Amino acid sequence: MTGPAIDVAAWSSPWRWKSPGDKLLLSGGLVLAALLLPTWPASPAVAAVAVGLALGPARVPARVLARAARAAAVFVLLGTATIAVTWRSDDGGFGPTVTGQSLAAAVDTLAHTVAGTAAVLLLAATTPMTDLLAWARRRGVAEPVVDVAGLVYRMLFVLLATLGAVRAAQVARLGYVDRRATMRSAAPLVAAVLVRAFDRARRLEAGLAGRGFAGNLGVLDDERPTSPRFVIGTVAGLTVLVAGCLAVPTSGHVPVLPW
Amino acid sequence: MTGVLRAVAVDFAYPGGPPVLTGAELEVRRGSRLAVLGANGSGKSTLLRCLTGALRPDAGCIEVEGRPLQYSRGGLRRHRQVVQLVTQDPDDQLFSASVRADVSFGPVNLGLPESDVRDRVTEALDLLAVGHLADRPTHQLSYGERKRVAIAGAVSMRPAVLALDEPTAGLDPSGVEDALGALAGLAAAGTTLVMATHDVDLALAWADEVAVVVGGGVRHGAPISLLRSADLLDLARLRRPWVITVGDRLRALGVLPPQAEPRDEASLLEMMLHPVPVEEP
Amino acid sequence: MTGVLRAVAVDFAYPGGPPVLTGAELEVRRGSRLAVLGANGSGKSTLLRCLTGALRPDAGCIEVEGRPLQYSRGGLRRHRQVVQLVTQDPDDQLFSASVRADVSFGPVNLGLPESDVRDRVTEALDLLAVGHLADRPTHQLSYGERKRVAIAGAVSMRPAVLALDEPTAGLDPSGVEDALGALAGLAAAGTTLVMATHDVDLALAWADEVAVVVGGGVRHGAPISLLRSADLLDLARLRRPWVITVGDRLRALGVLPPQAEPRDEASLLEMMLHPVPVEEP
Amino acid sequence: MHIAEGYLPPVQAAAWTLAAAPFVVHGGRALIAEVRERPESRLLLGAAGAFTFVLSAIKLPSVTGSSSHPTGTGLGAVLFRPPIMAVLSTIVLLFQALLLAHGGITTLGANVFSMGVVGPWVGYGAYRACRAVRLPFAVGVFAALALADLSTYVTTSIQLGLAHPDPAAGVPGSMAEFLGVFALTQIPLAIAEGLLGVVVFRLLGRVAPGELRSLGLGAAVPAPPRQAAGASGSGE
Repeated sequence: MTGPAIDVAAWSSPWRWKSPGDKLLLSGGLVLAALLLPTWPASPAVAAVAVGLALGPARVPARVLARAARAAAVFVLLGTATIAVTWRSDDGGFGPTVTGQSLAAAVDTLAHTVAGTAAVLLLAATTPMTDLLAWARRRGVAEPVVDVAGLVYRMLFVLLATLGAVRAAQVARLGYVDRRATMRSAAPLVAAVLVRAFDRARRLEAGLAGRGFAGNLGVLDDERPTSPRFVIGTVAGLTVLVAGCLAVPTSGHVPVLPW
Repeated sequence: MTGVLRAVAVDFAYPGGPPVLTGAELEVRRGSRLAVLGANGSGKSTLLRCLTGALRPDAGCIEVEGRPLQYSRGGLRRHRQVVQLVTQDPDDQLFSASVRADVSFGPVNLGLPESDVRDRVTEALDLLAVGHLADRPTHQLSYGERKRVAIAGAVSMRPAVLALDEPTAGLDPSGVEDALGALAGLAAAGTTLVMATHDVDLALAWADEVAVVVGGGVRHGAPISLLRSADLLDLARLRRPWVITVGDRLRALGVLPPQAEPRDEASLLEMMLHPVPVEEP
Repeated sequence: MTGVLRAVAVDFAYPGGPPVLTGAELEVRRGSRLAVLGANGSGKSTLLRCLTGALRPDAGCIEVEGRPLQYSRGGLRRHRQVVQLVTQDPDDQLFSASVRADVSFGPVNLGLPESDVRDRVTEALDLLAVGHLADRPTHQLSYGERKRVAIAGAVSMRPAVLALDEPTAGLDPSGVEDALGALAGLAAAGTTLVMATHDVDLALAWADEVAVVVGGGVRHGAPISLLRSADLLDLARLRRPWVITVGDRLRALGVLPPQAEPRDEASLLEMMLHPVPVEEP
Repeated sequence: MHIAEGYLPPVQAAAWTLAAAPFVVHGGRALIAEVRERPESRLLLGAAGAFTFVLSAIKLPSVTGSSSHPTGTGLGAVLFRPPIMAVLSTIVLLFQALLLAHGGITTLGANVFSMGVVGPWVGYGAYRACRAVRLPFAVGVFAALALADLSTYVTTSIQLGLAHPDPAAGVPGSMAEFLGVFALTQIPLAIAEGLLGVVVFRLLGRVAPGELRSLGLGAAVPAPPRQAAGASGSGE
């Protein structure tokens, strides 16, 4: 029951003790830079900075980044391919084809996506979800919403374990040998996990009642102090990045920007 | 030793179900280690949950320090500082993905200032020997570790009585040892312990009083006499501890002195070390 | 007795985790009752899941009747009729609304005609002595009943080998008795049984072979010799069965005959019944 | 299928966020009101959100032989109502973006709009419509799950088409392409999800009638012979 690789990395990250606000500033700044600056050279620059920081000082295992990239790949490849295909060829005929222009648009989008995803990963792989939720609570997000989000986070590991166990039991009894068996197995699997979710909620309610639960899930909140050095470094670095990207003339092809 | 907690003629049935407890009587003496024994479904967990105020008896009452438990918000709030229940499945109590945050839940609810909360969390984690887990996520802990963190969550309320439902279930031998070691530390710190279990060997070795839940009622007494009674154990669908059976035979054979009452393997072996020669009739 | 199932030099690690098994060797002989012992986290469940084909070793292989297990669809399909695993928590295996529907899940997936499915369900329920529960909804059963129905679900696949993960965990004494009785019935019907457990007393009493999982490898042998080795048990974080310790002492005292090897309380008492007089040196 | 980080141009990302915001805020109010009234409903809502997350890890077979994951937006809408689903989906999509690298932060609004707003509302609307004309419960469930699934993918395709107009055929051309790639292929999967829902509710009617009734779904529960409730056995 250890969970997704990104989550495991976050809990053991050397950056874990940095203020979530500081890390949000860095990741958010990179995400915005990738989104708002000219694709070339901003997207490759952001991707390089985010991956460099992740693999360097934040010591995120390369394996974790690779798995995350794999997870995002299906959508990205399918979506990018669709952009690359257009309805008219360069010689004026009508029909599905790939043109220089459509290919350029696809490459641009791919660059954006890689840069943005890397920037988000830098935050995700260094900051446990509980820290982000505590940060959100302090910043005024309504308490019940943060409480529910915290419970979702805790319980999804319990339910994932249940899901894995029930599915393994079904596989052992040939539950997924063919399409019909899969259909016969999927519905009981969903129902079993849902019933277990209800049951978990009921049992947790009883368990918490004994600990004085009266509606509030308040806990000790260890706010991590913000680091002036980290903030100054982040702001300076982002400034250099923005200035550099705006100063470098857009080279090579002129990207087609749809906005 | 005086009664800190008492069940007086308690009747209880779950809505729409058959009676579980009928006239159950139990006294928890301060400083004692009480094992509540019963087969699955006998009602021992129900009895524990009545004692902790989680369930309200249909008839009879729970007395705290001689006064009946008040089921008002304030009464229950006071009661939670007298007695805390640790459930069998730690996932029934651990609601936070952060160990430290989870253990702080009870003290925060008590409205204590932050520094006191912090002290209590540290104290509870140390008492359970899980201080090194404070910054680990709950979902990465082993079953035994989660079990001890759940106990720490109850201990941080500094209850006079700690009630535990099957605290050793699912643990391997070293896990059991760790859990019992932690409980011994709590007992030394003055906590009264109540343990519901169906492990008769554990009950004999650990408890200084035993209550057997059977037929909706409770038979309460000294471990060695209650756990010897074949009639009672049959009725309760429990076994007799092997130490008693083997000990009786060895006493008859003269390998154990006549007054020897071993309670576990270690004491059995020790008593055999110096066998008193059997006098010829 | 020939090996129906073998683990040959099996290495296994969960993705991103440390190695769990390194060069693990195990032979399951036809008709045997094998106890796989180990502390929590030792890798005994992982080994069982490798044997059942649920996990694929990183190196080494699983041999079935002398041929390496094929991880193709067809190979796994055949393998599931050779070996079935019963998990510790019955709720992980019971996912249909009624007992009968649940037990029929495997045979239906085998594509058997309806009358054969019906026969297998009846047979499995009867072998586990839960025929009277066939038309009950699974969620209304007691824990012990659910455990036996989960075993019936695996048995309805008519596996040559039935592997059980902690089949007695959470059961009270009479539940343990029922479960062991059901397993004895299966053994009598020719099923090879593999049980993962950390209960050394149970392993000694029940198994005719023992495999101790320790340090990623497996030590395989006769229960009485393996479970006597203090070094091995320390390394494996297990206890020595009390019957061995007490039996050794009683043999030294002359209360047990020199060749007596009691395996449980009953045999210990019986061997004492007719103590062989100790010869004077 | 969640839109990945960086895939939408900034103006559109902001626009979808603004479009989703009122629904999420409305859902948030509903959640807060629910929690004020019954504090313990936090736990049920947490479990519901975790269930929604876990649903995406279940594989469904499609009629064409490929397999995909149920969106779960219809199932959640019937069980917990669309306003609550808007909040729960936001939480779940945020977790999926951060824990699994599925989706993104600047695209969160667009993903919430398709999976947390359009899907649940279309599904719930279909369910209510079927119930209003007295179609059997199973038909309502089928329609809810199938249409919620399909409408989610149609919305995603429209979002993608708007973001990346075809150089030759413009927005209509790109929409047609994305609909072809993402929505058309989804039809068999939507049907599979609808069928799955029917079986799930039939099972729930037998296994968890009390829960369904407390969620206002008594219609799913066949009038059962009264059983002794105390014999349910978990724990004691």
